[in-house]
Amino acid sequence: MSEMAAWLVVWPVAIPLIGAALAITLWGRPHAQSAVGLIATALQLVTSLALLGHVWANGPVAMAMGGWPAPFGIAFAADTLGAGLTVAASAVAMAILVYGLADTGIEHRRAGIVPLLLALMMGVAGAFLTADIFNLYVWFEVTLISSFGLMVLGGRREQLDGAVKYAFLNLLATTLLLIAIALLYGMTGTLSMADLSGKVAALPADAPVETIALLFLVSLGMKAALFPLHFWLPAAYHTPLPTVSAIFAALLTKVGVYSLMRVFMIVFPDGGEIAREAMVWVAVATMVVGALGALAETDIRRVVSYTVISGVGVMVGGLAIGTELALLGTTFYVIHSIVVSAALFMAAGMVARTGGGTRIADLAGLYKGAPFLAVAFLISGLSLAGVPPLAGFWPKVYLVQASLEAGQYAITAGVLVSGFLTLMLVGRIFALVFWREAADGARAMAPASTRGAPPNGGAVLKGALGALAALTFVIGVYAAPVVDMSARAAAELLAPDAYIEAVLASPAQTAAAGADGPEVRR
Amino acid sequence: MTDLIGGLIILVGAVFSLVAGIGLFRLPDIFVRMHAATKAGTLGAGLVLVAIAVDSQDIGVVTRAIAGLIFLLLTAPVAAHLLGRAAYLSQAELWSKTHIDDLEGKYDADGRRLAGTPENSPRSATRDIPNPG
Amino acid sequence: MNLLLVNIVLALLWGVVTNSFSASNLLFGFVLAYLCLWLVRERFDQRNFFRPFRILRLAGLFVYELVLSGYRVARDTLAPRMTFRPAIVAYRLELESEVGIMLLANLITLTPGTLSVDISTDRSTLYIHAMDVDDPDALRADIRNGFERRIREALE
Amino acid sequence: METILAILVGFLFAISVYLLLSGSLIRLILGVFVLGNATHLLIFVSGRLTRESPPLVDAGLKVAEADVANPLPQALILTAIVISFSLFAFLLVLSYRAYQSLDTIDTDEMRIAEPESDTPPMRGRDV
Amino acid sequence: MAEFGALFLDWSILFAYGAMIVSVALTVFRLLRGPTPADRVVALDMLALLGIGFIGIFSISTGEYAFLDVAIALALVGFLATVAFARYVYRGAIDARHARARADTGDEA
Amino acid sequence: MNSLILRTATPLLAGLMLLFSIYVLLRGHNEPGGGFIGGLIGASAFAIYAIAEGLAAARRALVVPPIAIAGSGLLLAALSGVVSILFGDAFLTGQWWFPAFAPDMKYASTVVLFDVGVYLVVVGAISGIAFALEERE
Amino acid sequence: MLAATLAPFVLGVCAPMVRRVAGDYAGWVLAVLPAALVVYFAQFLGPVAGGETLSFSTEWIPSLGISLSFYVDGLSLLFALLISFIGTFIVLYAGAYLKGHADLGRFLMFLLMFMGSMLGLVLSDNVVTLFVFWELTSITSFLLIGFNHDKARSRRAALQALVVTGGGGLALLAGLLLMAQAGGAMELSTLLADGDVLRDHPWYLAILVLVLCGAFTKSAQVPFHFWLPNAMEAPTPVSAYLHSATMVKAGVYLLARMNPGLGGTEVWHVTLMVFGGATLVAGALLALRNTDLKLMLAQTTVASLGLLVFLIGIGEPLAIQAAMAYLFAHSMFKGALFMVAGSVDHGTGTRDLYRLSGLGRIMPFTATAGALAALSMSGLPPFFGFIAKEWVYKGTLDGGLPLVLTAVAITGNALMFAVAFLVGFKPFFGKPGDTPHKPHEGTLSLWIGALTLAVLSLFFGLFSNISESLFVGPAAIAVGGQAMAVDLYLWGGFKAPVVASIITVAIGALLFWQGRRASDALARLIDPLWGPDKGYDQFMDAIVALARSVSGMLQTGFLRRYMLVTFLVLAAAVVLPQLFDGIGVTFQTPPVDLLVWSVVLLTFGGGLAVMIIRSRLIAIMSMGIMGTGVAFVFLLFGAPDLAFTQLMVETLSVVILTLVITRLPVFGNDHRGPLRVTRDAAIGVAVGGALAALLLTITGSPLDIGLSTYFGERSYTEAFGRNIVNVILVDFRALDTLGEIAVVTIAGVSVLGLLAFRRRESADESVASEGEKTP
Ligand code: NA
Ligand code: NA
Repeated sequence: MSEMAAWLVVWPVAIPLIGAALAITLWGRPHAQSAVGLIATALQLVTSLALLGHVWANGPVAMAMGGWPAPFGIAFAADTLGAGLTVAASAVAMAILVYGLADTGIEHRRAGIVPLLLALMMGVAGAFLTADIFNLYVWFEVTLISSFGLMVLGGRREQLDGAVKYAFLNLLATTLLLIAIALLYGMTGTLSMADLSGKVAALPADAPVETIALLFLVSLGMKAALFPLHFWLPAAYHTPLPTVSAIFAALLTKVGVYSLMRVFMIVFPDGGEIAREAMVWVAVATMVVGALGALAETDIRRVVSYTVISGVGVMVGGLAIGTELALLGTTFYVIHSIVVSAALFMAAGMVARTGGGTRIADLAGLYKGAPFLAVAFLISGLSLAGVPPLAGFWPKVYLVQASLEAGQYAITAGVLVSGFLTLMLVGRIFALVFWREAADGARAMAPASTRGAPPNGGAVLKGALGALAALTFVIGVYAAPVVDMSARAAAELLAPDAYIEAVLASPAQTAAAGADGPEVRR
Repeated sequence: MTDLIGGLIILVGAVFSLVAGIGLFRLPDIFVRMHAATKAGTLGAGLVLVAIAVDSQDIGVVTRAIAGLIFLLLTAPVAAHLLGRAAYLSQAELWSKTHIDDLEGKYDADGRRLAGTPENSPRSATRDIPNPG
Repeated sequence: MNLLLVNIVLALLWGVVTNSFSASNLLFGFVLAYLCLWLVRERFDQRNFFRPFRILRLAGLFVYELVLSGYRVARDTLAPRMTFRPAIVAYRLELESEVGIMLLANLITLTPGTLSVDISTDRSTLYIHAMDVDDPDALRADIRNGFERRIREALE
Repeated sequence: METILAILVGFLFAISVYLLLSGSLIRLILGVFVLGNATHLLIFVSGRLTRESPPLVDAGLKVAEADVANPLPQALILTAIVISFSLFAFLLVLSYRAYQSLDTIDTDEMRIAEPESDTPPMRGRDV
Repeated sequence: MAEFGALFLDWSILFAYGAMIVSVALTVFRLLRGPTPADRVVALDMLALLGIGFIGIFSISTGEYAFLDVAIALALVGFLATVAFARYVYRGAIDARHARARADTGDEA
Repeated sequence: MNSLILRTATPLLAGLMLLFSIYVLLRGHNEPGGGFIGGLIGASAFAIYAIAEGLAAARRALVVPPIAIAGSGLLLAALSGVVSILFGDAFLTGQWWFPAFAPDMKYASTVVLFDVGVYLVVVGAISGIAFALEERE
Repeated sequence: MLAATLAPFVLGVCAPMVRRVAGDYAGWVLAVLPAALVVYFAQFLGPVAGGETLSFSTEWIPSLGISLSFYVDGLSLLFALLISFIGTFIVLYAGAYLKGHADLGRFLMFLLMFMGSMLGLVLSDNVVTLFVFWELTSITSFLLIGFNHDKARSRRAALQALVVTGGGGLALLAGLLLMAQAGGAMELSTLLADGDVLRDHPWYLAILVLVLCGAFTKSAQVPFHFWLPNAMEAPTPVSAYLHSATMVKAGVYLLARMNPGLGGTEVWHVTLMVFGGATLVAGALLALRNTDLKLMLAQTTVASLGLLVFLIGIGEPLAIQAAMAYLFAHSMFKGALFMVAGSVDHGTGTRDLYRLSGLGRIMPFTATAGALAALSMSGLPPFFGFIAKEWVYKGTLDGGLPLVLTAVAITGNALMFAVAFLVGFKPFFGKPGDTPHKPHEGTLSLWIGALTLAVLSLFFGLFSNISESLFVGPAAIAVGGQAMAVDLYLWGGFKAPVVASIITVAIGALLFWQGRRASDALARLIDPLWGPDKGYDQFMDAIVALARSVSGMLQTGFLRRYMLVTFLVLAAAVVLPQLFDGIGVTFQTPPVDLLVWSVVLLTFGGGLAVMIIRSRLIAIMSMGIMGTGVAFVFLLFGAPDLAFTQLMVETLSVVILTLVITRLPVFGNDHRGPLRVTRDAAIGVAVGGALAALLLTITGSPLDIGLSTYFGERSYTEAFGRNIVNVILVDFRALDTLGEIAVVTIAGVSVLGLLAFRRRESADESVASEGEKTP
């Protein structure tokens, strides 16, 4: 493996990092920041695509940072799962950034929305690509603090209220993760996930592995918004700018889910039985609670927030089953959910913009008034409900199939019931917000002029939303690449030898060093 | 020999630290207590720094110890001034045996301006001391 | 001129601290010190800088007073009965420079039984809390002839 | 020695939980602070304890002595401390802003984002 | 002589530790007791000084002069903390005076 | 806070603190210290300066917005990690130069640059936060 | 074949454009495609009639065996032809029916997409592909029913259809996947080739129930029959196409398709006959009860679907033939009648049976179509409907079946006879009634379809050989899964079926004569009853109410509740496993170490004070003391860097906290009563205790410090630093530090963002208050 290829693992993180740093250095110059943001996200997308291509052709790739081999140094490693999710995340981030630059006012850009978004992307990509569990914690924190900053941009009262709940609960979650990592280190003496893989298995029988696994489930489950640790999400996701909600919904919980997959497939491939058993029921409850929550809500943004939760249940359900087919479904669902959650929040933002509010009871007439929005919303919503041939359909099929195969009928039922409730929900929202006419008791769609048209025109917003809606359609119709990718990811998760080998053997040229070298180390 | 000197300095410093603690504990009002803290406390800490300097016999350590000492000596009175002023403004009670208070009435209503005394050698305003017993 | 001096001293200090007097290290120290001074440049604009001998004399006086001070405080603190008589005394300043006033106030605080509480807004008067005062004028005279004079000698 | 520190850690966790369960923002902040300290100590103890020998390669040596304290947890804690501090600062300012805007530091009274429904909700059948 | 010196140093250190612990206890009493906020700040400032002394002695007893820098840093930030607290008390006093002054004029009006 | 004593003492104190902070930063590789601690001391210096001299003076002293300093520190740290690509090494691989005129010098390396980045980040971010809190008295 | 299926989708997307270009002729332009499809499918008639089956397959997701495979046999071909043939006329009809409507293009788009979905559904061989198209029909139907979206009733009907058929669809998905797993294949042709594999599988019952859920909801079987009449809110072309001729038959199609694999068991027979029979009777009664033309037709559609299910349930060859014959007949006459009803509505402005009369002369083509179709529906010779009905009776009277089956069939058919005459004749005879519009005949497009279908009903009756050999026969063979002799004829002698037909006609005529009275009587009888339509509302209300109560219980809006649950979960996670597995802690009496003890005590005390003290100043200071205590712990145990950092950080935290708290007027009282205090303390003790125990357990075993040894060996030699901790931070694990400083920087940015908007907000407030003052 050439050194340059290994750098591909670094760029998806380094580029947004440099972009964020540059944008912050350019403080007070929003236009320059926007340019930096666009270039950085584009480059991130390009490099992560290149990474995925490389991984697809050559198998997992890793780089030991600083040339210190894992488990001593920190290694970044990309297998199909990590690279694929990085691609999905950066593609969606690109759309969201474009949307955000058109949707937000200059004051938000002055307050640093671009560097915050870039930092969030850095954190997310870092979490997807790191092979070191403490480093994972660091990326969680990067993501978290950026999300804090994004959450409060605008400083409206409900934002601050939501942010208080969001911040304290999420801080607790990452702290619990840190505790779990520390205790794991205290047992095994190592931090590299590849190294942990063997060391955890080799622990004596009386080591409290079960408890540690549960601790990981609690902390990562909280990040992923698993029932009953999901409260922070509905408390806050609906309050920030639509752009921010979109990227949150697309990425934050997925990082939790992804980490659950990594931790339970690589660190605790065996063991953690209690945690796995708990995961089944927690997943089912999450699906149902999320779907019911969405049905109960009267604010369209909160509805969308809750659908994120039920999606998390579905993903974790697949992980709990743990078979290849189930992991395929989970991986596919993660990618699907990244796209569609972003699209739905963007749509909700545009609904608020054109409809003059977010209360479902007040909204009406958008089918006539905003047909493009209606179509995009419907496609995204139906994809969420798992209606074929949209992207959400396939993971549902695989998860139902996998749960039937594995005899996990509770998960089958959960997936189907939550799908049903979501379908009902999407139809209902569509009927109320889009179909219903103003005469039926709801507020008339106010003329766009009273609400201030987006600074860059609605075309950009439509373009970004349309791109994601089209993406969920294309992934659904032309599913084979994503399925193949998810299948490969699932297989690699179940047999992570190549990943582990790549991590532990990453730098070939470490030893060629010495204090006596006159100029350059290594 | 350096051990002996160092030990001695430490001993003295420890005594001052103890004195400061006792002073803080039993002295009657905040201003008086501040005397103990700023003088004995600073001396206590400062002497330990000197002891390090003596003990180490390393020019780098000595320099740093002296730098630290200078810093302590610079900051302690500044801090005492800030605290003393704040205490006076917040109307901390003066010990009953405080017999002169030239500050009385010198701060303006909201406490932001402090008037000076007109003469070169002002006559101190004697405070009424309540009769003990 | 003075700033340059300070800068050089700081660079030398740097050499001491980093344990290396090589030219490159000293140059580096100089640059560093320059940057540090530059950051706080506003306060240095019109400042007369120190005169070494008088400063040393002042320092000597100060150390002497400090030790005395420690002793007196210890005595007052540890005495079983508190017989001292505190007072807040106004002291009319003759010093005019800010540095001088600051120095005086600080030295007063660090020495026996006195503590600078505040300076009047017009910089004319220093208010001193004294731990044990019988005659405020004696206290004033001590300061006038001791620290204030030495400081004037050192700075003005 | 681990025993006494483990008990201290447990005690600090208990305190932070108790504080975090209160409804007052300031107490929550104090709870977060205590939680951070407890966690850092936990990492420290997890890495086992060594008295008084910092992980330095002493002058004249090329390799650290065998009995120095375990440096890795220390580095991890340093990272964690810095991160906790940053988050703490943010939380603090957030709480202040929340107080400014919401006029309360009692989280029970923070009901803007999740208000109690003021209008009769739509029925399921309504479309 | 050298032996005695070392022994003396050890005993001094032990005494210093003891003195400081006692002093800390007394200072904490003042911190809790008050009565004015300024008293508590003085106590806190004193604790920082005791901490400097403690680290210094620890540095001597272990021979790790590296700790000296910790002591210096404590001096620096201790001062910062004291300034901050002093300002806190000062502000409180100013605000109280302000309120009182306003109340007085209000009564007159 | 309007105090002549504090104001007059501050330049000296802040200068000392800044010097000490840089000393701690550069010495960190061999003894306790480093960019983070140094940065905190530096930030404390600016905090004191701001308290004593007022916010405007402190901002003037820093010339650029503090947060931009933090950004440039982050940039420096990131770039010092990326530079190793030119030498065919992995990300964040330390590159050391031992110049002929001062073969003992241990400061010419990307590792130290990285630590300087840390220092700048901490100074910038912490002062930025403190200044922002100080605003609108 | 794939192209044929997808073409309607592609054209559908273009429909709005076509509309824009072709204007009112869009219908004509677009109808070319279905017409072409008819021709395309017709080419298979010969081979299929000759017993061939054809397969077409394109890979979709090859790695998982999902392909776009199509399978043409008698059954799928019959459906495909009906769909494209009727579709041709429907597209024409729609173009005229919605002439000038702003959304005609959109309508035609949905319609064509529906056509494609339906074709895909009946032609798919792969279970997943089948399901894909199945769901697509639900979605397109949702959009079509809701076409008149400004009416609340339309929206309700659309959502209802979506909920019912979508819910059934999910069950079907599970059933299909279960079936695929049980049979070990994804292709229906493989799965159904040997039905015993499925029938003997332990999952058979589950598969059956799930598949039936799908079929019954789609084909509006009792108790899911209510959505279909409601769906009549859609424009008539939709009713004619989706809700009579095609989509609602998807369920029937599914049952027919599955018959070789799932049919033949007792439970299959009984279930289908019971539900089908009940649907037949209920639908017929409801049809008679109504007076709206479309509703009456809709209810008879329900009844007919019931009859079809009923016949498939019987499962004997004759019944199968009857089912296929009836299906064929029904598609023609019902399609025609719906279009007639639509034309009448279009021409008069009303569909109320008792306001319509005497239209025959004004609308001659429509009347002719109506009459012919009604005759076929009523089962009179020589229409194909007669043959179908005869075969129904043949099927029920087949040797050995209980007579009650025939009775059910007669009841249903008699009712439908009455309805047929009411709908097909009543409006066209007698004196012209009083209608909202002045009645007029529609354009060619409006009647050509109905007339063609009606005439074909007659044609296929007269030329029963054609229908037998090309349509019904091959379909029946496909459904039966076995070779069978199919021989359709009009007159087979005066046998039992003819008797049954006579009884049917007699009762039917009576009902027609007493139509109004029967309707009123039924209304009195039925209307007060609770029905599933009301049940649907209650279900929706209940599910939303349930959602609200669940959500309200969980998402209370109180942070401390969230914290409480979180900590309870945490406590459970760390306490329970340790309790069950036993705590592996070995307590060692700690050595007496004055420094450690006093530092720990200081930390303890500071922590305790933070918790209990009510003065904010002291609490903050205690926090500082606690932090200092921790720093000293670090110092004592050889971590000067940590102590250094901890001291700095703790002090700065205190400073910032002071800076902030100065502005908060209150400390915030701890409102907790003694009960809550106890509870919270208990949770705290549980969490803290469990973590301490865990920590002790872990530290009880030796730690592998290989990593640290590595660092110690290389710190100076390779990384040129003596401070190992710092070298770890800036070199060995520099990436952590990079992330960490990113956190610091972003924290700064976030705080700035947080504070940037406070001035703005107050400005907003002042603007708002000014606005209030001067409205
Ligand atoms: Na360090
Ligand atoms: Na089929």
